[in-house]
Formats: sequence, C-alpha cells, structure tokens
Amino acid sequence: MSDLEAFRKEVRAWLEENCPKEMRDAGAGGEDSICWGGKRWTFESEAQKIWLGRMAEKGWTVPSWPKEYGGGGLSKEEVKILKAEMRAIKARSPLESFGIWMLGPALLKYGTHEQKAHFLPPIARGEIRWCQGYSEPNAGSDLASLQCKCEDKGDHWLINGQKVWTSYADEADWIFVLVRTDPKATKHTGISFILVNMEQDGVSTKPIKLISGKSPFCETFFDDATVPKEHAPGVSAIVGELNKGWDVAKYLLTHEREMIGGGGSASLIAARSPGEIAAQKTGLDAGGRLDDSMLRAKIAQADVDGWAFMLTMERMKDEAKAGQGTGANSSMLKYYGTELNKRRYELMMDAGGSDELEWEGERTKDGKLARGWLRTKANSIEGGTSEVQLNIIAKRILELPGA
Amino acid sequence: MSDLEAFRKEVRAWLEENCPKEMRDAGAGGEDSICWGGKRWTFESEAQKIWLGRMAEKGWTVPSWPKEYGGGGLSKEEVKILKAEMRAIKARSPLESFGIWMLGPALLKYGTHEQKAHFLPPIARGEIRWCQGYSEPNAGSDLASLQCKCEDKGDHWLINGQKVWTSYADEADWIFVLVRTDPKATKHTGISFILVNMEQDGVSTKPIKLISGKSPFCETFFDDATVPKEHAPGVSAIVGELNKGWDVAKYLLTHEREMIGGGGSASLIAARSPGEIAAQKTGLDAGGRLDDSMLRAKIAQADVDGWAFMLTMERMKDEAKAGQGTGANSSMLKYYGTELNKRRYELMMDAGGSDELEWEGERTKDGKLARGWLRTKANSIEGGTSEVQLNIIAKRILELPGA
Amino acid sequence: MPLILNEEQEMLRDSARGFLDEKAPVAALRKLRDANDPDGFSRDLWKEMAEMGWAGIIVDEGYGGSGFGFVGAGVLAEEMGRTLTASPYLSSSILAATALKKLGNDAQRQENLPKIAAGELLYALAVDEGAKHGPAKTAMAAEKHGNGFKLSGDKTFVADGHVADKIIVAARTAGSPGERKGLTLFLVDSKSNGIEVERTQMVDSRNAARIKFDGVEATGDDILGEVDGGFGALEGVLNAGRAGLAAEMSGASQAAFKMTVDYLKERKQFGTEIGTFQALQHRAAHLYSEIEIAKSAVLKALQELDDNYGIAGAVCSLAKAKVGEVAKLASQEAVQMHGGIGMTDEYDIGFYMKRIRVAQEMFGDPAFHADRIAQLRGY
Amino acid sequence: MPLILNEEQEMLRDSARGFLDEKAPVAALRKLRDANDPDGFSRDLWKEMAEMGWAGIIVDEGYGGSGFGFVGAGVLAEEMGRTLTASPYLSSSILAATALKKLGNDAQRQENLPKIAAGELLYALAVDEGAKHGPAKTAMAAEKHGNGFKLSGDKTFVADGHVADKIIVAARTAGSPGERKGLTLFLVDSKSNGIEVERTQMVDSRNAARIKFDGVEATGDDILGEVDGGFGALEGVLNAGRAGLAAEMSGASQAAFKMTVDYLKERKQFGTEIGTFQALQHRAAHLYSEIEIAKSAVLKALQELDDNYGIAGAVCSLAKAKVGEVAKLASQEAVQMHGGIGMTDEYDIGFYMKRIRVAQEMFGDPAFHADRIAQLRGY
Repeated sequence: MSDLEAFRKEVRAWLEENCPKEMRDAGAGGEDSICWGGKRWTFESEAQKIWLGRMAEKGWTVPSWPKEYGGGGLSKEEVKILKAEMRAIKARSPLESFGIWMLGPALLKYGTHEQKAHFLPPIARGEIRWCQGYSEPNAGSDLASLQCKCEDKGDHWLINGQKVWTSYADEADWIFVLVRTDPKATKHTGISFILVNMEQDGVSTKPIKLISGKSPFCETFFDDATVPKEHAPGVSAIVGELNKGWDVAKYLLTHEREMIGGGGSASLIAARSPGEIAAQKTGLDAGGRLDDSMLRAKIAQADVDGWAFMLTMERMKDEAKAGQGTGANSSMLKYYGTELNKRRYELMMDAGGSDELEWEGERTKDGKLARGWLRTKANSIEGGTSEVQLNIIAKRILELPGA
Repeated sequence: MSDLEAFRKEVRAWLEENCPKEMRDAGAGGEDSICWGGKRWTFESEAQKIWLGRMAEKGWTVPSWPKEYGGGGLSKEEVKILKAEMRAIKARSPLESFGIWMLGPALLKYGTHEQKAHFLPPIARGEIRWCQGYSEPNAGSDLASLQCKCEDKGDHWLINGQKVWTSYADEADWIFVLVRTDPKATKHTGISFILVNMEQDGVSTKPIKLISGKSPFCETFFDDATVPKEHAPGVSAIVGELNKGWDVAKYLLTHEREMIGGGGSASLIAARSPGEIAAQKTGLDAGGRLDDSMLRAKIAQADVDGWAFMLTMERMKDEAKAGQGTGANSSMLKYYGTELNKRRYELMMDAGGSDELEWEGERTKDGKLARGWLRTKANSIEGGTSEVQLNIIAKRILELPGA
Repeated sequence: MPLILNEEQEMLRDSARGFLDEKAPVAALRKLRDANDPDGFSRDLWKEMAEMGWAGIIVDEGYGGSGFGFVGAGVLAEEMGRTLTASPYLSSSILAATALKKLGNDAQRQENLPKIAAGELLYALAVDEGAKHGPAKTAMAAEKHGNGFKLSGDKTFVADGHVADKIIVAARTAGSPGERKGLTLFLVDSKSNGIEVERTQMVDSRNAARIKFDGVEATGDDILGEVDGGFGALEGVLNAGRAGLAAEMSGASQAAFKMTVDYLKERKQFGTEIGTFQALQHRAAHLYSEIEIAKSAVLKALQELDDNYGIAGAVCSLAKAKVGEVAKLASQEAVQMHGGIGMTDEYDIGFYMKRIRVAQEMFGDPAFHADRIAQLRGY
Repeated sequence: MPLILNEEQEMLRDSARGFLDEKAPVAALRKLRDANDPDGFSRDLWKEMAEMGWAGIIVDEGYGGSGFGFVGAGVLAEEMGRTLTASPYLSSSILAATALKKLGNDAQRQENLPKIAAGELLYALAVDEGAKHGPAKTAMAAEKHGNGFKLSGDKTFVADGHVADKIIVAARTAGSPGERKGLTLFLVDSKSNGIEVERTQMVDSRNAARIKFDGVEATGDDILGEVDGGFGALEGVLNAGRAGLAAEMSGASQAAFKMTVDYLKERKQFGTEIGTFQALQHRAAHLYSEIEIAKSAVLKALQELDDNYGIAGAVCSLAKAKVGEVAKLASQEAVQMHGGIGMTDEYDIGFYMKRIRVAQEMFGDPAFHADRIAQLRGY
C-alpha cells in the first residue's frame, strides 16, 4: 500500500470517528452554516464547536500550512485526499475566514518567522477573525491612489483615514490594512501593509447596506489609531518591507481574483440551475423542451458557457501544476466567472417569474433568490472590476500598446 | 380638389403612360437592375433607356432639385407623392448615382451658381457618372490625416497621391476628391474638395477584389494629374473655400451615414428574411414554431430590434421635420443599422444552412446570399466605422470628457 | 401621424416632470419602503394626481376624465418611471380605465369611470395564476350558479391588489387551460364573500397581492364584455398595460442612464474622469442607441392604441419586448459603471434595477413578447 | 487525466506546426482556389502527410497507423485550422477511420484501415439530406433486395464526396424520417452503379458533393455495424467529426486572433497604434477569454473520445457549440478590427471567416448542439 493510500485510510477512519453527525450536511445551509470564528463568534451548536476544535488540533483547518504555524503540514496530494474524504461524508468545512484565505497566504509568502508564529496559529484555531482594509471611497478600481495615512511616531504608528468595503469588519478582531507611509512617493510606492488590532479607541466601523438589503461590508474609520511598532517582541506590525506593501497587495489581489472567479463555479454547480427552475415554472412541451423557447435558448447558451468555463478552471489548474500557463489568466477567470454568474442569476430570475419577486415572506424565504441575484451584481466590481481585469489581460497577456 | 391631389392625379396619369412595362418590376432584379448612367453605360434594354430619358426630361430623376439645374423643383410633399405613385406601380428608379446621392447635395449646399449649372444637369440626365475619392491607405477611420497632394501651379492644380475604396471608380467619368492643398496646416485644415475629370493621363484605377469575390471598389492613383483652375468660365474646380474642404467632407459624411444606416432598412424590408428562410429550411412544429428553437430566439430578437430600428428612422425623420432632434443621431442610425444588417445576414446564413454555402452554381446563383453576407461585413467599416460612430455619440451627444 | 409628441402632450410631459421631481422623487419611494407603509404609496399624492386629471387620463371628459388618450397616459407613465413614483396609476388609470372604456356597458361606465377619474376607488386586474404570464393558461373557474356564477381559484401577482376596492378578474366559463376560448371578465367587489387577499411586498418595494377566490358570487351585471369571448377583450386591456409598463421602463432607463453619464463625467480614477475611458464611452454610446430605439417602439405602441386599438397587439409586444431588454441593460450598466457605490442601498440606482425587474416581468417578459412577434411572423 | 497535452502530443503539435507553416500556409489554399483545382487539395501534400503518419493518426499500429488516439487527431486538426490546410483529413482520417475502427468487423478493418493509414484510398461520410444537419431526419431508403439492399435517395454536403473512393452512407432500413430506430450504415464504392456525384464548391474554397443514389446495390458485407441500430453508431462517428471540426475551428480562431492582435499593435490611426484604444483592448481581451474557454471544451471532448467513447456525445456537443460561436466572433472581430483591408480578398483574414462559417455548419451548428445539451439537461 502506498503512503497516500495509507493516508487516505487513516483520514477516513479519523473523520468517521471525529466528524459529528450534525456537521455532515455540507451545502445544505448555504452561507448561514459557515463557521467564521473569532472572539465574538457564537457557535450555532455544540457540534460546530467540537468539530472546529478537533480539526484545529490536527491542523486540518489549514491543512497545507506548516505544522509549526498551526497547519497540517500536508502535501498537495494529501490535501486533495482530505478534501475528497470530507466531501464523501459531506463534512462541512470546520472554519472559513479572511485569515485563512488572505492574510495567511500573505504572511506565508512575505512574513517573518516571528510574524507567522505569532499570527497564524490563532487563525488556524479560529480564535482571531481578520478583515481586509484595502479600498477607500476615492480609491476603487484605482487602488494605488489610496490616502489612508500612517505616520511614524517613533515607538508606534499613527493611522488616520477611512477604508470602505471591509467585509464583516463589524465582526472582526484584527484588520490588515494598506496605508500610505510615504506621502511624497509616487502612487505605487510609499504604501505599506500593516496589521492592526481593532479593539482600541480610534478604530470604528459602520455597516454598509447593499441593494440586496444585507450588510456584508462596512466602512472602517481610523482616527488617531495607534499601532505599536512590534505587536510582540520581534513581531513587526508591518508585513514585508516598509513602503513596499504594494507587492503584498498585488499578490493578494491575484489570490482574491482566483477565489472570486472560482466562486462562480460554486454557483455553477449549486443546487438550483436556471434550466431546472424553468422546467418547473414554465413547463415542458411534448418533446420535453421548455415551453418558453426564448428562455430555453438563453439558458442553453449559458450552460454551454458555464460548462466550458468549469473545464477551463480545471485546465488552468492542471497547467499550473505542470508549470505551464500564465498568472494573468486569473484575471480572465475572474472576469468570465463573475460575468457568467451574473447571467445565470438573471436567468434564474427570468425562470422564476413573479414567484421569485416577493421580497418578504415564507414562500421565497424573504426573497432569497432575488437578494442573491442583486448580490451577484457586485461580483464584477469587488476584487477588481471586470474593466480592470480586461485591462490586465490587454496589458499582460496580449501586450497591447498603452494598455 | 387640393393642389396636392391634383398633382397626384397628374403624376399617376403620366406614369401610367410613360413608364414602360419592363420597368415595373422594382426590387425583383436587386442590384443588377440599377441604372447608373455615365458615358460608358450600357443600357440593359431599350426600355431602361427610354425610362431614363422620359424621367430626366421631367426632372424627376432628381425631383427635389431646382428646375434650373435639371431637377423637378418639387416640394417635399410632392416628392413623397411621386415616390408613392412610383411604388404603387412598382416602377424602378430611373437612375441612381453618387452624383445624385453625394455630389449633388454637396454642390447644392456649397457650390456656386456656375458650378451647379455646369455639373448638376448632366448628373440629372445620367450622362456623367461620378465617384468619390476620400479614403487613403493610411487614412481610414482617421480620414483627416489624408496625404493626397494638390499643388497650385498657377493656371492649374497638380495632384499626386492615391485614394482607396473609390466605389466603381473604374466605371466613373469624374471624381470628387479630398486633397491636401496646404501641407503645413494642421490635420483638419488645409484640405480642399476638388472635382477631377478622370479621362486624362495621370489618373488610373485598379479594382479591389473583396472577400465576397466582387470588386465594387477601386484604388485610384493620381500621378501628376492636372486639373484646370476652372472647368469652364467661372466654374471653379474647388467646391467651397480653398483649404476648407473638410466642412464639405463632414457634411457628406453625415449624409453618407444616413444613407448607409438607411441601407439597413432596405434589407430589413427586403424580400427574404431570416424567419422565412428558416421556416422553409428547418421546418415548423405543430404549433407553427420553428423546430430550431435556438435559431428562433435569435431571429425573434433581431426582428424586435429591426422593427424598433425602422420606427426609430421614422421618428428621427419626423423629429427633423419638426425641427427637433440632433444631427449626431445619424451616427446612431449608421451604427445600429449596419450592425443589425450584419446580424440579419448571419441569421439568414444560419437559416439557409449548407444549401447556401455553395459558392458557385445555379442553385445558389453563384452563392448570392453568401456573397451578400460577406459584403455586409463592410457595412460597419465604410462611411465611418462603428467605432468612429460610437466615438461621435460619446462626444457630441453624451458629451463625455476626452471623447 | 408623425412619430413625435404634439404640443399638448409635450406640455403634459413638462408639467408632470416638474410635479414629480418635487413631490415624488426616488426619496419618496425610499421613505415609503423604510416606513413599511401598508399601502406602499401615498394616498395624498394620489389625490393630488387625480386632481390634476391624471387618474382619468384616458377617461373621456364626459365621465370626468381628461381625455388624453394612450399617448398622454404613456407620457405620464414615462415620467413616473423617471422618478419611480409609486401609485395605483397603472392598475386603476390604465388597466381598469381601458377595460371599462372599451368593454363596459353604459351602466358600468357610468358607475365606474367617474370614480376612476376622481381617484375615488382603486381597481386591480387579476390575470396571472402561475409564475409566468400567460392569459390563455387561466384555470380559474366561473361556474354557472342560478342566474349568476361562482368564481373559484387563485390569482397571483395582482398589482395593487392589496388596496383595490374592485377587481377585474379573468375566469373560465368554458374550455380548458391553454385554450383562448371560454374566458370571461368579471368586475367584482374586493370585499365580496369568499375573497381572501394576501399582500405581497415585491422586490421593487411596491405591492401586489395573491388573491384566493372561493365560490365568490357574481351576477350577469358583473360581466365585462362578452361571456366566453373575454380573451381578445383581455388582450386589449393587457396591451394597454404593456405599453404603459414599457413607457414607465423607458423613463426609468433614461433616468438611470442620465445618472450614469453624469457619474462618468464626475467620478475620477487613475487621475482622470472615468468617462474618458473609451471602453466605457462605447458602452455608454451603445446604450444610448438602444434607449433611443426603445423609445420609438414605445411611442408607436401608444399611438397605435389610440388609432388602431384592435390591432395594436403586435406593436405593444414590440415595445414591451424591446424596452424590457433595454431597461435591463440600462440598470445593469448603471450599477457596473457606478462600481461599489451603485451596490449600496443608500444610492438610488438599485431602486431602478429593482423596479425594472418587476415591470419587465409583469404582463409578459421580453421572451413572451418576442415569442408573440415570432408567431405573428409565421415562424 | 489532467486537461493538458502530454509530452508526446506536444511534440506532435510542434512538428505539425513547423510542417504546415512551411508546406501549407494560407497561400497554398489561395493557390488551389485561384487555379480552380479539381480536387481542391494537393494530393502530393496528402501523401506527405500520410507518410508522417497523419492519415492513420487514430488507426492502430497493427493496421499501419500511428495510434495516437483522438487527442492526437485533434492536435493535428487544430494545427491545420491555423493554416487552413485543405486535405481529406477530416473525412478519411477522422470520420472513416473512426467508423471502421469502432464498427467494422475484422474483414472490414483489415481491408480498409491500412488503406486509410497509407492515404491510399479516400473516404467520405454521407449523412445530411437537407440544409440543416439532423441524422434522425434521414430518409434515404435501403430496401431489401434478395440477400442485399438497394439504396435510393439524395445526400448533400458530403465533405470530400467529390474525390471519395468509398462512401459511408446512412440509410433507412426501417422506421420513418425523424425516428432514431431503423438507420443502417453502408460502406459502398463510389464507382458503384447508380451513384451520381456532383462536386459542390463551397464558400471556403473547399469541396463537397451532392450524391444521388439510384438503386445502388449493397450486400450484407457492406453493412457497417448493426442493421437498424445505426443511429447510435453514427452518432459516435459524428461526435469524432464534431470534435475534430471544433479543434480545427479552435486553431483557426487562434490564428485569426493572433493576426488581429498583431495588427492592433502595428496599424496607426489618429497618430497612435489602434491597439492603444481601450474599446478595442477590451474587445480583444474578451475574445481572448472566449478562445481560452473554447480550447478547454475541445481538449476535454477529445480526451473523452479517447477515454469514454460511448458517452462522449454531450461534451463533443459542448465543444462544437462553444467553438462554433467563438470562432464566428473571432472572425467577425478580425474583419472589423482590420477595417477595409480585412475586407479585401488579397488579405488572408477572409479565408478564415469563410472556413469557419462552413465548419460551423457541418455536423450541427451551435444551435443544434446547444439544443442537444438542453435536452440532456432536461429542459
């Protein structure tokens, strides 16, 4: 038996014994069943708490991170096996967070050993919840024009300014922020990537209500917020070099693009599809085709594009594994995936007809599909607009002049 | 009886008596049955010749032009009546030409009395055929960057340079040309609009074969071509002011845009439509709907857009009559009409399937539809590309910055 | 008739624009929504509108209306679309007024048209029974019962059904669902025994209702038009509603587009107004073209309703189909070009997107109407 | 299996590209067209291709082929698409080879596969009878006649039918047009009595044929696969052809796109390269995305033909549908972005537009295949 087969057997047995029954319903609860962790987190059940604790102990909340930083130290193949075995029993993910998706990868790439040792384990255990402070009211697509000021006050940094579109800032404990540490430098230089404890005077948040009626984002204000130079001995508050935070930011943006583009695929394989809804709402003719032939044509085209897109994600992954491909393709996936997701939701709304137009009440679960539809409109804005992605493709892949 | 009713009665009687039977098949022969006139014109029949002669004598080849310049001197309402009565008996147009469409309107607006008296009557009688020398190989969309040089040699002008996309230059007698008369002036200034006799050494033409296999355009070369300052006493070779030819050109471009945009409408009401072809080739289901529901959806959308577009042409005309509207809307009509026409031909090809893919032979009349389809691809390039029209809308109508 | 507004209609438009900008901007709808207003519109505003003659815009002067015809009605709808004015205008002043004017007998007209014109009673039209529009699919039974009928069945997506005093309802006196023959229209009191109204708050912060009919009694006097021949009659009324909705969506598209173009001129990124970016310029220019083309279809539909009511169906479908697609594009481009701010509830653009989605679905979405045009053209 | 080429396949691609760039650039097709070549392709070139093992790309080595499988076959098709190479590759090496490999009995394989691999005989597949593809619509009669059959009917759009030595033809031994049951495949000699071949010169300067069968005799030995059960068998062969055409169109799209991007970098207007205009940049970037996405569908279809031949139909439809649309867009954008010069016969881009139009129509256009996917997904 190969090592991997042995590992699979071990994982299977461990999951069987340790994954609580209630946690074996992945996908059923949608966003509501996610465990985000953090100081203010209230577990929805004892099972959710136990599951997180057990997985964190194994390091399997972040299986690919090194063991010394709270991870599982697993190889790519082993991670794949773990995920497959979890899927097999429909085990929920024990923990999701911006710390896992964003800060972790940034620290692993740009952080010092001290920073990793200090910050990563609490993320892995779900003890500290992070959020991201990038955009500003006047720096949207043009992120590098950000103004949030960070002054060197000898033993500490002093931050003044405002961030916007900070996801769940009102529930987070810490925030990683892009700040301007050199006001005289040109746009892309003079920016630093700094880690800030939100539990202090001078940091406040205000939820932003979206057109979907939900408030997943906040404005975050810094008024004379202080940050020690070192959060602990040898643990600098700045990640990477001073004034070179743009490199860290760019790395994370690419990372985020891939995630959001991939998010498209999650909905592509989600339980409901435009074709199914339409079949149910508009009926089929004798030949088994939708009565509404116009809608049918649009859905079929979206299904063609959606399937081919999923294969493209597969291909890009395989190319990356084989050391081929170009990083800029993450812009392509982000662009195409989010535009496709918007199309699919439009079609689901078309298929659902007036039934799905009820904003409140039991029948639609308070307009679940409609609110989801409205939420998708941000997909092509957040994490770099579609226009920015097209600019990147034109410049980095097609090498068009002046792009 | 009102004057207009009397006029209608008169027109009806005259047409009944004077329009030859063979000329009462408008639309049947397509482009092949057009009478273009000119010195080298060969009438397809005696009837075609007689019809032109009789109509020209009445001034009705150009009914709205003043009588003194060979026109009919009719009011707008009278022209409408004449056209309606001609349509009623399916009378062919007696004469079409670039002289009628383009040079005539330019002379009527910018020409001197002497120029009008000299040049317009032969156009009205179909004796002289004109073509247009605008584009150059390196001045396509950027027309104002044209280089064709015209030097003042005292008693004559001397032209050197090359024009491209001159329609039917190989069959034309005269050409109206945009030339650079002041090489030092900035782009839009220093251009003049000059009339040139093509029957001379120094002017030669070479047909350009298109992807449709046809050659409706030529390259036209000027090698030390001379043009007298006056083509006859008091008849200047330059139309409008020297170095101000760009005004004339712009006026004609708008005019051309409207014509080409309108060309879209000709095909919209042409004999064949995608829906009919599809009904014939792919069959209908029991409910009378196309078997091919995907194609059906696309055709229906194109029909919706096409109908709404035709109504828009009607509305723009009515707005113009009422003194409302904006001239820049001709860019909108040109853009939308040509893009729509391309879509319709794509759909006709889809509907026609493999039957219409035969490039030669009886069955397809040597690939008539396919060649027409390929020809439409130029619609959004000639007379100002779609991109240029969108620029104009952005600038002149939306007043966007930097447009 | 030239495809432009006449002087009188232009004056109507200008005065409506002034009034609505002042009295019913988007902020008014926002207020109604935030207050969770039980009507979803302002009865005071509706009274003012009625006083100006809007409630009876197509009602003849003899019945107290202003006799403007459908073009006038569309002019008002378009202006209300610009500001997203919530009111029972579509249900009472277009749908019910058309139904009574075209189908009512003398007594019915005398009884109802003055009340419509005065804004005194509210009306609703109950047609749909499923998620997608399709009058021929009507299943609601109208069974013979003595000299009259008993109506039983469920209606959905009844605009303003939650406040209606009277309901025009399509029911089946013969035939089976899917057939055109056998439909009959009834005008019943919403307080009748057996009627149960459930208010439904929609995506656009406006209100509709699901209405259950359980053996509701109707007499021969309650019949609008002919027994069994109601399909064609209903289509006429629906056509007026479709054209009205198209006009409203056209107004909403124009307003959303104007906000977007203004934003392009003002918002700076990368050191310049984002309106200088050619990719956005071209998309804006394309959208401008689409909006202009949609406007033509709307005006023609309204004119045809005035001039050739009986055969206006095709062009009303054209308008509803074309404007539906264009309005969707306009709201999508508006949000995208506004970026993050367009996604916030605080900004008005989302209200346009929501209203357009609902109006687009009502009385047939673009697919429904494109299908009608395809059928009429024989493919 | 990872969705990338393996080393062997990459080597095949690189050597094919080198060979075709040298021996069969677009200029070669132009030359054949201008000379009105009676074959429409070069038999010498075909011989060279056969010597390199291309003619027998999917034929097992035991029969003299190179045993590359469908991915290999697609790699070659894609490269031929780049240069618009005219050859009987699709008909003989993909369609006929697949048919014989999958359906032939021992004798038929022994007889035909070596000849295919050697490029010695040319084959064609005759399916369509009307303007639009639809195998189930087959009406051609195969009537029992003694121990054998008599074939009568008309076939159209038979690629390479004008030069084929042998023809695989779908005929009806039972059932009626529209039914899947009752189809049978026959392999007949093109010189048989009763066969009349009319060469048809197509838009893309390639050749096909209309073929009349008038009582053509076939014996039981001429049957490929099962009597009456030919529909599924034919679908398998067609799937291979569809994937091959998709690969070819993918190559053609990539080449047309490359020409366009190069032109954007070089052509100057308004004092700058037109590639600096953001509107064109975004359209080019969008097209790039579409082409990449289409490529994934093609590769997956080819891999599925190798790995799961029996159930590869859906993904082959995906590839044909997706690439068909993308290739059309690529050729349209290519002409538009080239402007006037793109419209001239002298420039190569028109050849791409023409070939794409024909390949897109062959064996089902995007609508046909999107419909199949919709059916498979139950709507």
